[in-house]
Formats: sequence, structure tokens, C-alpha cells
Amino acid sequence: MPFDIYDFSSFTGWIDASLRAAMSPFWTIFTEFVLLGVAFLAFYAVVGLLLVYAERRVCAFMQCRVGPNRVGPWGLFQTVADLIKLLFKELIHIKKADKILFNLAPFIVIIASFFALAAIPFAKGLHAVDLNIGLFYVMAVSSVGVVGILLAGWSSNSKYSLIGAMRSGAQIISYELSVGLSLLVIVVLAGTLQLSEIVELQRDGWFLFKGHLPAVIAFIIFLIASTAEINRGPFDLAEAESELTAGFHTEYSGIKFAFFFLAEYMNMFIVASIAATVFLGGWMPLHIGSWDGFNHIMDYIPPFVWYAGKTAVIIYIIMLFKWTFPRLRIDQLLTLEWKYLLPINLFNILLMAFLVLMGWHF
Amino acid sequence: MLFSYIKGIFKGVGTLFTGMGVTTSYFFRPWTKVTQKYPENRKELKMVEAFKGEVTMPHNANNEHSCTGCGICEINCPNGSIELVTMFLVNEDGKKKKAIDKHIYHLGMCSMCGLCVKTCPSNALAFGNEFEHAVFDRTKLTKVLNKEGSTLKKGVE
Amino acid sequence: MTNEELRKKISEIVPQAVIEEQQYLTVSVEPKYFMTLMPKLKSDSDLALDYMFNVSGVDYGDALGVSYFLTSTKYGHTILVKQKTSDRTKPELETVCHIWKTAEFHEREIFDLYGITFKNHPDMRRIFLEDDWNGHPLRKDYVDEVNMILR
Amino acid sequence: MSENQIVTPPKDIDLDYQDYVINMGPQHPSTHGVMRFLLTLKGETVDNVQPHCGYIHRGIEKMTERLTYPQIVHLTDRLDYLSAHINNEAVCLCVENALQIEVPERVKYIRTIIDELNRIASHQLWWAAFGMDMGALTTFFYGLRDREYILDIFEETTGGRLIQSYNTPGGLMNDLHKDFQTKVKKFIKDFRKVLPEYDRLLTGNVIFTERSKGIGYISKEDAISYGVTGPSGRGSGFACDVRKIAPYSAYDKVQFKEALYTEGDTFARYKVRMDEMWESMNIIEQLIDNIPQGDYAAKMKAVIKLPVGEYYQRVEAARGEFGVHIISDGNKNPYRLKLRSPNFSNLSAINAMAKGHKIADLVAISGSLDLVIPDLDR
Repeated sequence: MPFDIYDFSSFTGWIDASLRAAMSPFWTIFTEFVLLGVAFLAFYAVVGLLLVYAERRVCAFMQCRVGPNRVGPWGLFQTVADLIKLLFKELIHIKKADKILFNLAPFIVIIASFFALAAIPFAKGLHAVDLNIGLFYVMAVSSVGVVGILLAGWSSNSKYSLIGAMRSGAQIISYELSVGLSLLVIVVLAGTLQLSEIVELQRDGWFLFKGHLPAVIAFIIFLIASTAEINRGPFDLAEAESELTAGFHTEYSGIKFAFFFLAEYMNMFIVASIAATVFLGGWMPLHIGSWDGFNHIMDYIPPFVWYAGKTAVIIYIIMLFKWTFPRLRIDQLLTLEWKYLLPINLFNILLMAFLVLMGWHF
Repeated sequence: MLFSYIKGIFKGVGTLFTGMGVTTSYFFRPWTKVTQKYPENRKELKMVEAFKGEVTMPHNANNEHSCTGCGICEINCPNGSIELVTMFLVNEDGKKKKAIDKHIYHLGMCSMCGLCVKTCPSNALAFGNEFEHAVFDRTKLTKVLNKEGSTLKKGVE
Repeated sequence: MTNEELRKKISEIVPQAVIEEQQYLTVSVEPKYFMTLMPKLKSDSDLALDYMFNVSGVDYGDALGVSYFLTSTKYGHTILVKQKTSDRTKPELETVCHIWKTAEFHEREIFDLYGITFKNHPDMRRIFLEDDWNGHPLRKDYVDEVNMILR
Repeated sequence: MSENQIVTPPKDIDLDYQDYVINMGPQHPSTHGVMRFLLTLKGETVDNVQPHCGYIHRGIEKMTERLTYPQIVHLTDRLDYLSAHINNEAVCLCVENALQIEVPERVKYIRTIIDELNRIASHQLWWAAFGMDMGALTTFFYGLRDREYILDIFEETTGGRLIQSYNTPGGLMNDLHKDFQTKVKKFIKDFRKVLPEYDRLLTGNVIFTERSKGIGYISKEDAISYGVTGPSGRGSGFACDVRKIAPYSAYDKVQFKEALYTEGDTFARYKVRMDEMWESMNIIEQLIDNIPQGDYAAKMKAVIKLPVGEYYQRVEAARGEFGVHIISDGNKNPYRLKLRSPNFSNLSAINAMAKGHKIADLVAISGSLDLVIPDLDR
């Protein structure tokens, strides 16, 4: 079995070839879909649980605490135990809730995050679908999640939920703009929407460094706007536990609540992945111009380690936001978007286009 | 106008970074943790001497206490958490003397005000340091403070 | 202002007021003179008793009364104004909550616990107890066999 | 409530379909206890706030009518549990003044020091909870971490952490612990380093200042009229510090500044409390080395009976002016004991403060008033 940790395409190609040898093309594709589905489900669960654990540990360390430390070594199985608890909890049915929408909402939220996961390149060759409009696709499907949140708030027939849902509707739709425009800055620089190609283009330096000031501004705006888009503190107005108790998921319990919970962490992971891919070179090792010796040493670190490391750093920054800042008010949130991020962003695109036209980038 | 707009942005972002600096500095200084791991540190955990955990009646090695059964603690208790069951003993001179049969203490009703300990004329009561009082049955919170077969200390009137 | 000056000033406004010197200068007025006295206490520039720091309801046994503690943030003098009503079944007194806004909550509390209704109060409801509570607990003749254990 | 009874809605709430009436509480993360606000909303904007209290009404005023004066003291702990020692002191001072007993100097000094420590501890908890109301979750742990040192000092001397019952009419329950002075000095030295960190984390933060400046404005006149006292009143420029107006214990022997701000908004109330922590440390430093030797309690009779009359004592609790009004008929029990709780008057101003602001601002305003519900309900 040709297993190469530096290039997974040989491995995936080998699976494809051996399957094609064994069965008809239709069944090959069918089996591949099933395999992929199972792999993603497992990945989703593991990463979700790990992120919950990581968040609890990180915030504990920031707050002079220890964090989970009872279940398993260093409390590693705490989140697993929590998940089991959530699985066994009663699913409370709300009397006057819209039953169909109420049950549908958590699935919409979780499916949206599944969709986005498909286009992310985890390592060289480790890629579910390599769409030529990858970036566009990710942005499009990740905004489906807001439908789930709105439905959850609306169908619970609870006043707190409704306020939370309306807040998140206003918030996500406005911040979608900034996320899109800040990514557009890099698209202008790269000239492609295909994620694998964006990564390839960063072989001799990450876009964060290649794109001068506009790329740095775009990176900061992307971090802020994406934190808002995934409903995390200081932009967690949709949940705002000190104001709305739990916002849109007030009435959910058991595994349906766990879906929302997992989706929140997966969205954080997806956003961090996109940021790592677009701005920090994805799985591409750190290469500096013509320092061949240095570049060679960096190549020895496997790509998925690079990818995981970059994602972890961005996740840490997003967590740092949540555990440091007070929450914004709804009007300030919209002011930040429409009066600060959007004008800066538009100006930033112009600047980047000018840079690209003049050829002043690396 | 534009200048103050840009200045405002930089100033705001600066304050945000100062805030993040505080949390990050704690993140990288794990020795600043203050958590006490309670059931594990039971052995080292020492309550201070003055800690008001429960009302106790100290007995000496001969199983003697100094409670004369005067009832002052019972009168002074604001919650009625002390009840005295007294009896009359006949001493050597043939005189009848009041003594306690049972000094009943309802821990569940006690609010640790300390009046019984403070007002006791013979210093028979004291605060104990026990703090793990959780029980499954409320009746277990009713305690008899004098031990079985205990007697009054010599010389205490 | 010293107590003598205060005494003089208040007797000018309401000559029928009974004024004693206790910890604070205590002014007892009949309910019918109450509303002539109270607005003056705040509006008079020499008195300027603008801060009401306490309102206590009292059950005197034969009468129900309210004590208002007033102080001046400008001059620092303090007086205590008292009024009583001997009607225990349907006691009614005048409100001062449009003069000192803090009285709004304090009078609701007194209504709740003593049953004194304050006329012209904008929101005369119980504040602590449930709306269907029977009786007024701080009255001396209040009985509750279930929850009050007498020793 | 029986079935045939029809509950009439409060008059000023229009149950028109356009009004969005929502219950904030009795169990809500940011009401700091069982407190219910009935909000009438117009969109996100608060149109009317109706506080409904009484969920922890225990009838302490009625209970005191059957207890003797030393027994009453422990009940006042349960009012404002965050300034328990100050409440104790109010009752004790009232009884001592009525009996005209001069307590030893040592008692006055110790009471003042513990008052101020209690005030710092209370403000630390307020800072922690206020940050959390705003959504900054880390402040909660920093505040509580530093408060723990004060509670340890309390525990060593008084035997209680939160609820101390350290006062008794005539003096104190027991003498100071031998390490008290060194520990307090060490705490002040450490805390002077920690307070600037609080500022870095929250005070300067642009999100925090944006959310607190100009929110919940109340003018000085309104503050006086509503009886908003303590740090909340001083944020509006109302010089209501009882420690200055009518000094008690050893407050006439110390120099300190009364923190006054005139903005009258949430941020001003926040700044007053932050300044008060510095001032409290100054007061303690002036007293801690000069505690005179002597008895820790004056000689009192076994049964305390107050002479017939009315007595009132004002003290400055951590949240404002706390008052005890005792009417005595010469018995060992008070005929009537009224407790003037600062939170009750502070709460009455919340509708005036919150009108026209957002829900998130209401949370910030009620956080800046620092409500303690058991004190409010009594």
C-alpha cells in the first residue's frame, strides 16, 4: 500500500484503483461515497469533541483554573462523558412549537457545516472534492446555517428564542459581506477560486506576507467577521447567556442541543481552516523566498501537521476573543460591520487590485 | 474627521490587544492557578482554628464535660436549635443537683451565630472544624452533644 | 439649620404639628394637615429636605402610622415626620411619591405589610407578597398558625 | 390562587398585541438571584421595566420582633450577604447608641478595618459579576480569585467566610487572630498590583466603554429623589457617603476621598466602585498599624433592654446607605425594627434608567446597580 504522509493522492488513488478493479463504476462511486461519509462523520465527531475539550482547557488556563481533569487522563474523556449524558437526556417537546421545523432546525445547522467540510484541503491530496469554485462554494453553504438558527428561534415559540434568532439573522447576513469581501481580496491576488490552487500558489510564501498591507487587513477583518458569522463571543448575541439565557436554542435539550453545540465548534473549525488555507498557506510548509536550506528543513514536517498547527493557532485566537472581551450590543455590532468593516474592506479591495495591476506583490 | 475615524480604530484595537495580553499572559503562566482539588487534598486540608463548622461539646480523657445544664444556650439560641433534657442527680451531701441528660443540637437549624458558645458560663461548648455535613437523611442532623455515660467535670458549678 | 430654627419654621407652616426632640427632630402631624406640610418641606429653600432616606410603617396597637425620615443634602439637617390613622379596617393616607420618588416603592411595601392604602399613589399593589395573600403580616394582630411558631 | 379569581394586569402594561412583554427572571443568569423584571419591549428597545420582588422575602422584620437584640445581629448577615459585617455593625451601633455605651477604641478600629475589607470583597465580586453580565467571562474568575484572600482573612478571625456574625452589641465576638495585621498588609500589597490588571482587562476595553458610557443615565436630582445611594448615587454626583456625613466607628479618624463622578451613567458607577477599592485600601493602611490595645468588647448586661424611644442608625454598606430603625417599648425585644436596605431604593430607579435602552443595556444597568436580592426582599 503506497502510503506517503507527504502526498495523500497516491493513497486515495490506490483506494480508487483497487475498488475499480473489484466492482463496476457505479458501485465504486457508491462505495467511495459511503467511505467518505463514514470518514467525515467520524472526523466530525472526533474534532468536535476535541474542540470542546480544547476550549474548556484553554479558557481554564486563562482563568487560573485547571479545567476538566477527572474523567480519563487529563480529563480527556470529559467531553465524551458529556456527549453520552446528552444522548441519554430527554428530548423535551414544546407544547405550541412548530414540530416539523423545530425538529428540522438542528439538522439544517449541522448539515450546513458538513457541506463546508467537503471542500477543505486537509493535506496534499486529502481533499473530498476539489471544486474550481471551492472558496465560493464554502461561503455559500456556510450561510445555509443561518436558516437553521432562524428556524430554531422561530419554531420554539419562545420569546427569548425569537429575539436570539432575529439577532442572529441580522448579524450573520451582514457579516457575510465582510467575510466574502475579505476573501475576495485574496482571490484578486491569487486569481483563482480553487482551494487547492490557492494553496499551491503559496509555495514560495504565504499570502499573508505576499499581499503586503491589504492582505494583513483582510486577514484581521476575516478573523473578526468570521467570529461574528459563527456566533461566537464577543459576537454571541444570538445566545447571549446573560441576556437571553441561551438565545435560539433555549428550548432544545438532549441530542438536539448537542447538534447545535457541535455545529458551533465545527463552524469554528471550518472558519479556522479557511483562514489557514487562504491566508497562511493551508498544508503548505513555511517557505521563505530563496532560503533553500530552510525550506528543505520545513518540508520534512508533514503537510497535515502544518495544516493542523495553523488551524490550531487560529482557533486559539478565536477562543482568546471569546474569553477576553465583553459582548457587543446589537446596534454596535451592526455599526461595526456597516461603518467600519465594510468601508475598510471596499477600500482594501481597491488597494489590492491596484497592487496586483502594478505588479507590486511578490 | 477621517483622521479621528482612523485614530479611533487604532486606539480601540490597541485596548483590545491590552486585554488579550492579560488573558494570554495567564495562559502561559500555569503556576498562577488557584484551583484546589478538593477530595484529593482532604488530608492536607486544614480548617483554621476559628472555623465555625458545628457546635460541639469537648470531653476530656475521663469522658467528662463541663455542661451544668443551666439552659442559657437554649435561651440564647435564635433558631431553637438547642434543646436540653435535664435530670436531677443526688450528690454526696444528699442535695439534688441539676445535670444534663441529653444536650440535643439540631445542626439543620443552626445558623452558626455563635451566641451559645459565647454565652456559656462554664465554657462547655465550642465550635468544631468538621465541615462535611451532607447526609441523606435529615434526622441525622439532630445530634446529641454529650457522649454516652459522660459526667460533669469536677469543680464546674 | 439648628433644631430650634427648624421647629420655628415648621410651626409656621403647620401650627398644629406636635414637635419633639429625640434623636432627630420629630414632627407628628394629623393626616389632614399632612399634605400642607410635606410639599413645603422640599420646596422651601431654607428647609430643602430633598432626600428621604427611610420610610417606616409602624403598628402602634391602636393606630397605624408612617414615619418619614428626611434630610437635606444641602444643609445636612434631618427631621422625622410622623402621621397616624386610627382606622384599622380601611386605613387611608396621602402619598408623597410625587415629591420624593423613592416613596413609591416604600409606600407599596407599607401597603403590603401594613395594609395602609395611599391615596393618589400611581401603582398601589403588593410588592413582596402574592396578590392573593390574606392579611398584612407586620401588623401586631396578624396570625398565621402554620408558619409562625411562637415559643 | 383560586380559579375564579381573575388576575388584573398591571395598569401601565398595555396588553395590546403590539407590546412584546417578556419575563426576565425569576431565574435568569443576570438578575443575580431570584428577581423578576417584567419588560415591555418595542423590538429590542425596553419600553417599561417593572421589577417584581419578594421571591426571597423571609419576613426578617417580623422575626426580629420576637428576638433579643444579640440574636437579631445574625439575621442581618442574611440581608446583604456581601456586606454582612457592615449590616451587623449597624444593628450593634444602634443598640449601643440607644444604651449610650462607649465601646473600646480597639473595637472601633477593628470594625472599621473589617468594614473596608468587606467593601473591597463586595466590590471584587461586583466587578467579577459585572464583567460577566457584559459577556466578559474571564473577569468572574479573576474577581473571585482575589476575593478569596479576604475571605481567608475573615475566616481566620471570625470563623465565617461570607457570613461572619462577628459583631455583638457592645463589641466583638472574639479578638483578632494574631496573623491578622500581617495578612491584611500582604493582601493590600498584592492587591495594589492586581487592580491595574483589572483596568487593563476591562476598564480600558473599547467594547466595554462603548457599552457602558451614556447608558442608564440618572441625574443628580433624580438620584436624590429616588434615594439612589452608595456608589450608584455617587456616580451621579450625589455626595451621599454616610462615612463622611455622619461618621461612625473610626471613620472620623481617617482621611479619605469620596469618589464622585457627575456623568451619572453606568461607566461612572463602575469608576466609583473601582476608586472605592483604592480608597478602602488607603483607609485600612491608615488604621492597620494603629489598632490600640484593650478589650474587644464593652461590659454588657446579660439581658439587653433598650429604653423606650426611637433610634435610627445609618451606615454606609457596600451598596449604599443601610439604616436600622428601632422602636423600643422597653422590652428585650424591639417593638418594631425596620431595615432600610440600599438596594430597595436603588431598584426603584431602574425604570427611569433603563427606559429607551436595549435589553443588553438593562443587564448592564442592573449590574451597575449591584443588586443583591436578599437585601432587597428582606
